[in-house]
Amino acid sequence: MEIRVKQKRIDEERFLEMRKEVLAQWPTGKEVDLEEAVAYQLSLPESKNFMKVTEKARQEGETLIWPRAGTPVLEDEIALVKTLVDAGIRHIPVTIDSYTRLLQFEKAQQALEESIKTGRPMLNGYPIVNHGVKKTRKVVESVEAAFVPRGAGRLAMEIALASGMTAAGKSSLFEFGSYEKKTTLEECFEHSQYTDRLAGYYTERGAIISTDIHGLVPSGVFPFSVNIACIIIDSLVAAEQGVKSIMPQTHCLGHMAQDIAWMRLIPRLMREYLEKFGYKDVVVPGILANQIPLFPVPQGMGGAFAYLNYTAMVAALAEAEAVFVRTIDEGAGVATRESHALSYESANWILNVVRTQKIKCEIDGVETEEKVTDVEVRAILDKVLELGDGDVVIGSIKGVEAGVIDSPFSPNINIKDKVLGVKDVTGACRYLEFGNLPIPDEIKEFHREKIAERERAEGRKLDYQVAVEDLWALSKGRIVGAPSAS
Amino acid sequence: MEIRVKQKRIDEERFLEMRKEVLAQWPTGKEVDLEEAVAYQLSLPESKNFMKVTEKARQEGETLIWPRAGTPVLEDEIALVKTLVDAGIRHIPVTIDSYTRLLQFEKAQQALEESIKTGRPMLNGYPIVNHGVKKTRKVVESVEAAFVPRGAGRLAMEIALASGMTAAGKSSLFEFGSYEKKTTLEECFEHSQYTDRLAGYYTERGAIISTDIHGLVPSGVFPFSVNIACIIIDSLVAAEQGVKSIMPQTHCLGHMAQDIAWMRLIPRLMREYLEKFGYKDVVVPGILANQIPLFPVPQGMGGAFAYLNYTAMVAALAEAEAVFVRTIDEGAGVATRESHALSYESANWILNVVRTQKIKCEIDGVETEEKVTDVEVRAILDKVLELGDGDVVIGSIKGVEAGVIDSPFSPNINIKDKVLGVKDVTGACRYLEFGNLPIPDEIKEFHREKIAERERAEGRKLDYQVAVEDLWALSKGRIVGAPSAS
Amino acid sequence: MKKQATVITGTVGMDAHVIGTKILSRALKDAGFNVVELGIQVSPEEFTEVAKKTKADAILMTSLYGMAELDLRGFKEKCKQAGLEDLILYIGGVLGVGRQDFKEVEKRFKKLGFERVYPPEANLESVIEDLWNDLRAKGKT
Amino acid sequence: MKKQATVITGTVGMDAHVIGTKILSRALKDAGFNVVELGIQVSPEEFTEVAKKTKADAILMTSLYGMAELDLRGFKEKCKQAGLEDLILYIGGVLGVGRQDFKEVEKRFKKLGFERVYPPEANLESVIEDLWNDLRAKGKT
Ligand code: B12
Ligand code: B12
Repeated sequence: MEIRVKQKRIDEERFLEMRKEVLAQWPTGKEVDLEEAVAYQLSLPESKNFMKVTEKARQEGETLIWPRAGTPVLEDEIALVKTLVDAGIRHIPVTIDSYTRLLQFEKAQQALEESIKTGRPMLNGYPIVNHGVKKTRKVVESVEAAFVPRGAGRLAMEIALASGMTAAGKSSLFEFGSYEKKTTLEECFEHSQYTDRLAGYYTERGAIISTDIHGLVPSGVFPFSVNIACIIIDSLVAAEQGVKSIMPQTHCLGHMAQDIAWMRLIPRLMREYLEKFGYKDVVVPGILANQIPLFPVPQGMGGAFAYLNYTAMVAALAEAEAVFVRTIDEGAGVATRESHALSYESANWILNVVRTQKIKCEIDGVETEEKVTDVEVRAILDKVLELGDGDVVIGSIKGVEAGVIDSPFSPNINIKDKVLGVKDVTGACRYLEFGNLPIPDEIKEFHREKIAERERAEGRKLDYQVAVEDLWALSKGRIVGAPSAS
Repeated sequence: MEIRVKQKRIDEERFLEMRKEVLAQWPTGKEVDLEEAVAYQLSLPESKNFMKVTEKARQEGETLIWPRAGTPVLEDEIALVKTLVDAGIRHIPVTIDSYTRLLQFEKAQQALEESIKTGRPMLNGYPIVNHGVKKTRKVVESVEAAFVPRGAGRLAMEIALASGMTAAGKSSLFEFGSYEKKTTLEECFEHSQYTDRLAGYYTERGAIISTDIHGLVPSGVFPFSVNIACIIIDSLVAAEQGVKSIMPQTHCLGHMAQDIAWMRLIPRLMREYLEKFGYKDVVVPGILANQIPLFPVPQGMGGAFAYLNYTAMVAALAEAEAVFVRTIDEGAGVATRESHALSYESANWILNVVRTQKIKCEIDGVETEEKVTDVEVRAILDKVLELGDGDVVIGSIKGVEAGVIDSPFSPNINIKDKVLGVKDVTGACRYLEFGNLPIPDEIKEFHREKIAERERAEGRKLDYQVAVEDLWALSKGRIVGAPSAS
Repeated sequence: MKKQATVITGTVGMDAHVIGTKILSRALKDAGFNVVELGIQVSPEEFTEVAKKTKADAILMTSLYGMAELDLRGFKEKCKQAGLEDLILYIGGVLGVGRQDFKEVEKRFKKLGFERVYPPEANLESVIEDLWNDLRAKGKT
Repeated sequence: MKKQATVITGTVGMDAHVIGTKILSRALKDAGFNVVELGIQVSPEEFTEVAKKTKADAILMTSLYGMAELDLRGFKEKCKQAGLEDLILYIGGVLGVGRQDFKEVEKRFKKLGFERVYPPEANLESVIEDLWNDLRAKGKT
């Protein structure tokens, strides 16, 4: 099999050619005039620039809340972002609906019209392509905050950036591992090289567009090393295309020592690898802690608040720059405006009270978790680079084929799914099945011991069933799963 | 002034004389037959014994929730305790209404009858004296949990213990400093020597009755050293009367390092002083962390949950055996059953998730706070013992007169109220006015520096107004007060 | 210069919650009132007696513990008997046991003779503003 | 021995939430069904085609992303056209955008031809129990 795509900047001419095609996908593409858009970006205040808002939070010792904000009707979207900003929000991630994500603009249009007509939102996000630049600028201009589109494809990204959004949360491996069924990683790289290049284009002209990078799959109970390797790969890919500000997302899977270890490790390793590959002027403005494990119903209000408060607490203790907390409606569906306000009021209470104290704390185990994960990530990256002969893009594509990059519960049929994670007695995530992950033997031994310890404690073998129980744990008020779980 | 009361065990004969008077205060006194009551206590399972339940929590690494449970009508009270136990509660503090606390049994009777008639609770607690032993045993027998009366006077305590409650939360200094207006400390000592002696009487016969000790005044923003000195004094008083199990209550005032330092310091100092005065077989089964600062309205639901979850989090990180969290209704009035269930579901989520991880953490500042408070407490106790010529009771009485024991915002006119506390830049409580507290100079200097630091940071003098702002801080989602506060 | 008004503060009945009444008293003093601070656990009779003795213009009563209604039965009549029809009566705090509909609470206490009824989130600046207005309306300043 | 029933699983439309359908599929396999696992983003047409081809007894469709109603317009008719009147249709997940009254949701999807509709807290053991019952009732086992 011949691999077309490489770790190489798209050249200007080709890029401008590609853009024509992309902008032709839907009539609103015509609203994008790149030079005018750059000028518009340059006219925006710092409070709308994702990187600057994040860096300010870092300097002031604050943890910002990432909400989730996407509803189809323009007026509702504006009302929603206003509610959020009133609740103290300064980063606004705009969820784009699933039809738009998959380029079904026609369907999105119908559903948008129907949502307007019936007053019932028929789309699970904001159909940014259908709304286009002029309307989306109204959203951006309605409040003082930095906007980040979520799940934007190429045309969606064109419109988002031209509308004054200042981050481009799109990463190849995440798209590949979490949203796609048959698409290959190669295709995903092609797409995000485009969006990264677009961000680079703005950046070179002084309008710094950040990108946030997520990993591979938010699969819940699974050690984070594969995701971290993927975050680093995607950063290198973005940096090659000229992106100068990259924000990693980590997953808060519930175990404090692990979650904090990962928050510390990721920016450190990212900087190291970016440096190593010569991307010396790339800024990592902060870390975003993302509350990942399921928040399924049944989740009583009490548990829902506790869960989001706990995530805020861990992020605050880790001094993360931002935290993506779920709302109390997470298990029920897209949150109402009231749920947003209430949930962030709650999380902000924790964040303000904890961060003002400037707490420095050393939690036993953080060091070990950081070291173990560090070794795992390097082993995966080494193998990827070896497979790619130094080219991280090629290496990743081959790595997925070889199961060197793997994950359980991915929707993509191109992912091997030969691995599995479970929790240990204290609720930390451990590998139960390593598949072909190139984890060194002594680290494998470490995981096996932890697994054996829980097996002894519970007097049973850990298996797939237990992995499913563990998946439900936090939503049932526990950190380790229990047999009764459905 | 001649001081009648001393640190000396009430002798048996006089005690039995006194009991006759006490039991004659209300007809239900006749229901108490001490020997039968001891036998009844001995027949109860360990799950109803306060000390044993607490020690089990300690061994199993759990933090138990203290709810608050007191409603006038018997059937409602039973329904309430069932709700609590269903929510995982194993300590049940029964709030006694204010009329009963102040021996107004006649008024309590009328209000009880009216509550039954109108279906609207007219009393703010459970009128234990009016209900008597037989009815209260129904409450105790209705669930598997250990009961603790709150605010029981002498007759109320007789009835509580005869009904199978296994702790006697009554301490002289707390009654004196928090509930009384003109009563002298001497009178309060007389009262609690009686109730402590009663607990001692049961204990000597094998039915271990614990007592929990609270301090002087839950006055919010005020360093905890005076309260700790009072906890130690009241433990010595209880121990002298034969109490063998004493549970201290600390206040969680919001600053993590301080709250944790106090949780560590209190049992350590208690054991040291009990030992020093020869009470070598007294057990301190654990520490109860009490969420003290106001929870006033306006407290949105989001803030209410955050506040109680934060307290649960701090207690869990400190590995406290029990935590007294407020319900989301705290600012609004006595909680409904639903609010109880929801609030404890939330706190239990945090407690389970955190305690299972067996987190060991070192928070910067804990050591300093512990040391500072240690010096302060010893200085106060030294002075008290000096004033009493070695008698802690006499010394305390003189200490209050001299302002060696003092507090702001006490209702008791016998307390000097020459002291004041405010917060420093990180939200820790500091002395703003020392009054006559015998705090050593270098420690005073420490407080003054912290105050000066905040004054510099805010560009204003700290004064009474700021103390009031700080009082409202947590209920407004901040740890340090802000000028806009009402 | 306007006449210094005399006002009485304290918690009624068996209520021991002193913080609110202390803060309120201090705020009233700072605003220039002559404050007779009775502290906690003041009986209705004591309130009216002191009001007569001090020729007070207003009572600002506090109750948090939920049993104020019981404590204040027949209070209006007692005031009338004591010839205190003109006295301005305010009450504030948590005025019932458990969550209450404030409108209901207000009605109940207005019936008991109180001119104004405040929830615990009452802003003291506007309370004092109200008090000035009411005093002025009754020609007391 | 009873005949092994064939069932189809997958998420409909553009839905990428795979975890639920994977867990469901595994549970069905463990319970002895012959499971045709289509994964995510299965169009209604694909479901009916595969059902015909495999002579399936039931489809257990998943949707979490909130847009199932749009995806399934006219689904009942399609089934009929394909001669699949006898096919048992279940659907589970988050079946609308935002908090919903489940009774309403159930009604909506029953109209679309689904025999049973489940919320995300559905217990898989009782789901499989229901399925056995329905298969038996239709004489399929
Ligand atoms: C993990 C997750 C993701 C992952 C998915 C990873 C993957 N590929 O699977 C990622 C990050 C990719 C993602 C993306 C999106 N998501 Co999402 N996601 C979730 C989350 C957190 C968990 C879902 C889950 O895995 N549950 C666990 C499984 C085991 O439960 P389950 O699927 O319900 O299945 C159980 C039962 O329902 C039952 N069951 C399942 N199917 C069937 C069928 C039958 C017949 C029966 C009987 C039973 C049954 O069995 C299962 C086991 O018990 C939920 C919120 C939550 N619940 O916590 C949101 C949620 C589903 N996502 C949501 C949305 C909006 C999106 C996005 C549009 C935007 C976004 N938020 O990023 C995209 C859409 C992508 C797409 N095209 O579909 C919304 C849906 C809103 C709505 N319906 O109103 C939710 C509810 C979050 C929210 N409140 O906003 N998401
Ligand atoms: C601190 C406290 C205590 C301390 C009191 C220390 C002391 N001596 O002051 C202690 C521990 C002793 C205590 C005891 C009890 N308490 Co208590 N306590 C509280 C708590 C936490 C704070 C009260 C407070 O100080 N607020 C701060 C002050 C500044 O606010 P405030 O008093 O409302 O005053 C402000 C305004 O209302 C206004 N204001 C006050 N008065 C007036 C008057 C007028 C005319 C106006 C205009 C304005 C005004 O100005 C103030 C400044 O803004 C509240 C719950 C809460 N809110 O968080 C429960 C609470 C008041 N207590 C309660 C109860 C039941 C009790 C006890 C019966 C049992 C118990 N829980 O221990 C005993 C009763 C003792 C007794 N005899 O009264 C209940 C009352 C229930 C109800 N009404 O339905 C509450 C609401 C808690 C609860 N939800 O159960 N308590």
